[in-house]
Amino acid sequence: MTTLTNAASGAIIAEVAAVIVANKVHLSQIDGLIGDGDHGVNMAKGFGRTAERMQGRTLTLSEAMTELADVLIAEIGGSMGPLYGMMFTDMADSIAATPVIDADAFGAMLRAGRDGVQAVGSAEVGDKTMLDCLVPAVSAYDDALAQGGDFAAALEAMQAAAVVGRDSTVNLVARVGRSARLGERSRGVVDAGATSCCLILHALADGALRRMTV
Amino acid sequence: MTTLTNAASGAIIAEVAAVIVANKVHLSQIDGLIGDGDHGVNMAKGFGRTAERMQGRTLTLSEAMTELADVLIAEIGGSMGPLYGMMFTDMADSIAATPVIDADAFGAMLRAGRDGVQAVGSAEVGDKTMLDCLVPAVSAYDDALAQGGDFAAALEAMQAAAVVGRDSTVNLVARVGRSARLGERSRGVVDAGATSCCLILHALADGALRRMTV
Amino acid sequence: MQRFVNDPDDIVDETVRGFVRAHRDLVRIDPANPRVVVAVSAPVKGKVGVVTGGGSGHEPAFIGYTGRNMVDAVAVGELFSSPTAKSFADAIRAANGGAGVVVLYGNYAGDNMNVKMAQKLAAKDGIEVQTVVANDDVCSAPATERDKRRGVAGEIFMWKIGGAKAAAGASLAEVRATAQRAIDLCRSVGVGLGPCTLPTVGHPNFQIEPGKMEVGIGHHGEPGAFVTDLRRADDVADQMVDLVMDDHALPAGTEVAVLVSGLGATPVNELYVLYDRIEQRIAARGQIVHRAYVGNYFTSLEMVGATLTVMALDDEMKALLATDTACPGF
Amino acid sequence: MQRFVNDPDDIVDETVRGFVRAHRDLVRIDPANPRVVVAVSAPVKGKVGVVTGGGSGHEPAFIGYTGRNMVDAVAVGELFSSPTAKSFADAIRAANGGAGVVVLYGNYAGDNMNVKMAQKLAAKDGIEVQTVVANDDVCSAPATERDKRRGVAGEIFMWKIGGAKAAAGASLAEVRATAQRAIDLCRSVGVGLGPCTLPTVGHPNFQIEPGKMEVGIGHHGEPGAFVTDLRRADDVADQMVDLVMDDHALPAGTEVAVLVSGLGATPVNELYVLYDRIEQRIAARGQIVHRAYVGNYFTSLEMVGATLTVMALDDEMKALLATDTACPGF
Ligand SMILES: Nc1ncnc2c1ncn2[C@@H]1O[C@H](COP(=O)(O)OP(=O)(O)O)[C@@H](O)[C@H]1O
Ligand SMILES: Nc1ncnc2c1ncn2[C@@H]1O[C@H](COP(=O)(O)OP(=O)(O)O)[C@@H](O)[C@H]1O
Ligand SMILES: [Mg+2]
Ligand SMILES: [Mg+2]
Ligand SMILES: [Mg+2]
Ligand SMILES: [Mg+2]
Repeated sequence: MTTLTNAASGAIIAEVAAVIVANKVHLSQIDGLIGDGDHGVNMAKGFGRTAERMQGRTLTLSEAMTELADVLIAEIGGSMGPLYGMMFTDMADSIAATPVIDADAFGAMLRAGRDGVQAVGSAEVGDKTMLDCLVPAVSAYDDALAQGGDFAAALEAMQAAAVVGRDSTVNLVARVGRSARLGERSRGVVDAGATSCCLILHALADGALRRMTV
Repeated sequence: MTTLTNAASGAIIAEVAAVIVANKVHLSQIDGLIGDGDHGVNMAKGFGRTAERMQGRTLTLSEAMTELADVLIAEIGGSMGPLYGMMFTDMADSIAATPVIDADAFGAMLRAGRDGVQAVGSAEVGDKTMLDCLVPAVSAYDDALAQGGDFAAALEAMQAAAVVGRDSTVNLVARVGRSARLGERSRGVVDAGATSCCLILHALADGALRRMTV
Repeated sequence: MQRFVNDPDDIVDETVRGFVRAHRDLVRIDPANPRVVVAVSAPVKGKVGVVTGGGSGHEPAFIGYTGRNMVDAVAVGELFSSPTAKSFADAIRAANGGAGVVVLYGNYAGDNMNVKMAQKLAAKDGIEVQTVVANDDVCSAPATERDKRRGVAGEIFMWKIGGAKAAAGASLAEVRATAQRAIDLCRSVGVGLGPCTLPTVGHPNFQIEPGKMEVGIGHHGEPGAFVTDLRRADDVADQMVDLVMDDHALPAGTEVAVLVSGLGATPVNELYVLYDRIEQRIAARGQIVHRAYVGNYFTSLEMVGATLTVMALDDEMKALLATDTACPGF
Repeated sequence: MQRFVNDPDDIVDETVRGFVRAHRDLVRIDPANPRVVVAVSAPVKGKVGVVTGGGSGHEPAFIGYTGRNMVDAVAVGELFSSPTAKSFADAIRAANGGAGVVVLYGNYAGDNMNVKMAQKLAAKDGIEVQTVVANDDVCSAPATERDKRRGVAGEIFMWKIGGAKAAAGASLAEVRATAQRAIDLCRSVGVGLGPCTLPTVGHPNFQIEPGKMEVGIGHHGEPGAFVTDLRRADDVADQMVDLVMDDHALPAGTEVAVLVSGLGATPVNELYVLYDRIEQRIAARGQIVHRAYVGNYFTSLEMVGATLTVMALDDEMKALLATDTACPGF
């Protein structure tokens, strides 16, 4: 059975952080169209700081996620702090006691993260938020497994669905968050949080795919 | 001897006021070039109110001047209140006990007004103020009399000198008042106070000339 | 940008530092967290702690209302952005005198989330936390959905009343209930005439055309009820009073406290011009102004505009409002 | 113009009316003159009356400093224009408790003339009047011509000290001497980043190019010492401190009171950013901040910018500064 070693996978979070930092300007630009233009700054600050603090240390995947969540919750604030903070807290908690992460454990972790975001943010699919990426991506992962796919196939299904989910926000009208002020005028532009969420899910899956052992 | 009856000359002040009110926009425009653009407004308010309050009443020249001075001092404030206020107070006081005003009494009245402005404002000829009109105009009146001219000739000499004095401010740099802030940049424009002073002296002389009896 | 700023990323830290330097007789920085401002008097043993927090750029709110018989500790966020859950939690700890802590904050998504999380963190330390969410901004949602309304300058009355009630030795439940009643008695409206710019962003966060005004605007430029022609100050004042008082629907003869705050760049004399008419309009509608506050109490950087808050009073509220307080914001 | 205004000609009357409505616990309008604001406590029999006055548009100055143990009566002028001699005289009469009246005002041509005339009018009523002319603005003339310098926000300290001294029962000569000493101990500087517009005029009264600042600007846009590039807030703060403290030349260890006022449209948080550095710079130069005031204390309509005032203290000044006062401006 294909699995991921928790102890050997902490660096995945450093890779996720590197992707976010590399997309700082891009994310802020998107947020600038219908938000306040700081999403890249907020995200890069939280993820970048975590990467710095992880340097030279060997962390498990769950430890690294906790580290990231702590920075988000303690140092970022706004909406991103609690939303991604709870996502990574709940993902970390879900695998904290799991040295070897199989496809089911990984799926449980994803569902925990999704539920964490929904619990703290009370938004729904269709509100033009990161949930429009996260929810279908997690479902696609589950569906792939249910349909007999393996761990890798499920991760790839998740990545594909994340892109579709992110792009689905273009035609939505924002109902929560800062862009909601624009009403109809928020249509036609991709959501910043959905974009960062898609980047995170991709990097997470890529990191897992690279580290899988049979 | 040519004289002016104090009792019959109060309406001169109404005529002076009418000239000021008619030049409200003009005076403010001039003040707007190197000042704060309110000279016409300030002047029209004070002179116009006086004219309204004089309506239907018969005042002596000294009473009318006191009325004007009181409005300026009590209701206008700024710099114009005290400057023209003291000018007309001191002019009124100088002729208050003079039922029949001859050329000498009129000259004494003019000098009292000039001294009043200088006492309260402490400005000098050359500072680019109303004094650049008032001081040479009063001197021209005195000189004309000293050189044997009659009352009418002296008034006309005053009018001519007032114009020259007003125009002399064009090439001056403001050293007092609001325009002083501009330093060299205040050169090239006529002074608003000198312009209103010239209008006042002209209307005063015209009113006197029309009312003279031999 | 014609601003006094160093690195725009440092503006909040420098503001807090300068604030605590200037008002060290009343406030200090939490040694555990540079984004928490604490009253020098706090914590008071046996007293219910009073906490608030919110994004920066609204000075003197929120930090300015820290002090004696007022708010005990304030969590400070980035400009127009909620403080972290940790800062709210640290503020709760700093305010905790052993009798529980009430968090009196405004209804914004980020604040709701961060306070919720802070509450959990504080619970781990055994601190009982209750909350009141201010929602006094009448134009931000219809009266039927009051829980969706934003919190604005009415929060100042909520803090003053809550702070006074706590100082009087009331229990956590009592302080919560009284602060809740205070904000329930408040209605506010904002009118925007010009936008503001986040120094980190560099361009205005919205636009208002010359000659127009946005009625019902929020403290971060959230859209108002409508954009219309900017009319005479008396008409604007009437409209503000009517929006607030129609929603309030108070019995004739009710005494009220009124707070008119500039949004940042409106000259103080214009606030008095508005107030002159506001009081007359309130009187014409049958209510009586018991006490008024006019000034820059809750701003939005250099936004041009003003807010009106009307709080209905009864004897208890009047007494609590009269409680002697000391804080930099008043 | 994005303003709350009715007829621009009425703005001053409406401001005064709104002000007195809002603060009727502290102030009233002189029944003899709608352009005179009087403390409800005034006149106090046997106490020296304290009067000030000046143009409008600087709110909360001048009217906001009327109150208990502060200024007894204020003469109110048009926007940026001196009050009438009659208003100064009526303010003197309203403040007169039989022990003489001190007029504490700023060094402007119009005010000098109108106060001089008011003094004569009051003398006719048998009221002894003495005056102190504030001249704390260091950039408005060289130190050798201090009598030519304008009066700016240092006036607030002059009023507070003069008001406290009078409240303590001092004689007219003593109050005058103490207020004179207070302003002699003050030095101020203003930095302008953007102009303001008189509503009656309709266009800005001067221009400051983006990216530039006018160091030494006056309260009506009077020209500064120089126009230069707008630099980082810390550099601006250092420059303001140095201009003020070089002129001051105080011995090391001198305690000072500091007042940082916004000019109208500068957000409050920027004032704290400036203050954060100002206090450090003052300390680095060897003086000690005893007390600080940061906020919109003396504005110029919606001018963008700030002023710094530093007052040297001794034991008497510290005690007078600590005197309990009640006025809308603090
Ligand atoms: N309640 C919510 N639930 C989930 N995501 C949300 C919620 N509110 C906002 N978001 C996401 O947050 C993103 C904006 O993040 P960011 O710009 O960092 O914060 P802010 O809006 O405070 O400036 C939005 O694009 C949206 O995807
Ligand atoms: N000290 C002074 N002595 C004589 N005239 C003066 C003095 N100061 C100013 N003025 C005159 O006042 C005029 C401006 O008047 P006005 O615009 O009504 O007042 P303000 O400058 O207060 O707006 C100037 O043009 C100048 O002639
Ligand atoms: Mg933001
Ligand atoms: Mg954003
Ligand atoms: Mg003027
Ligand atoms: Mg003028």
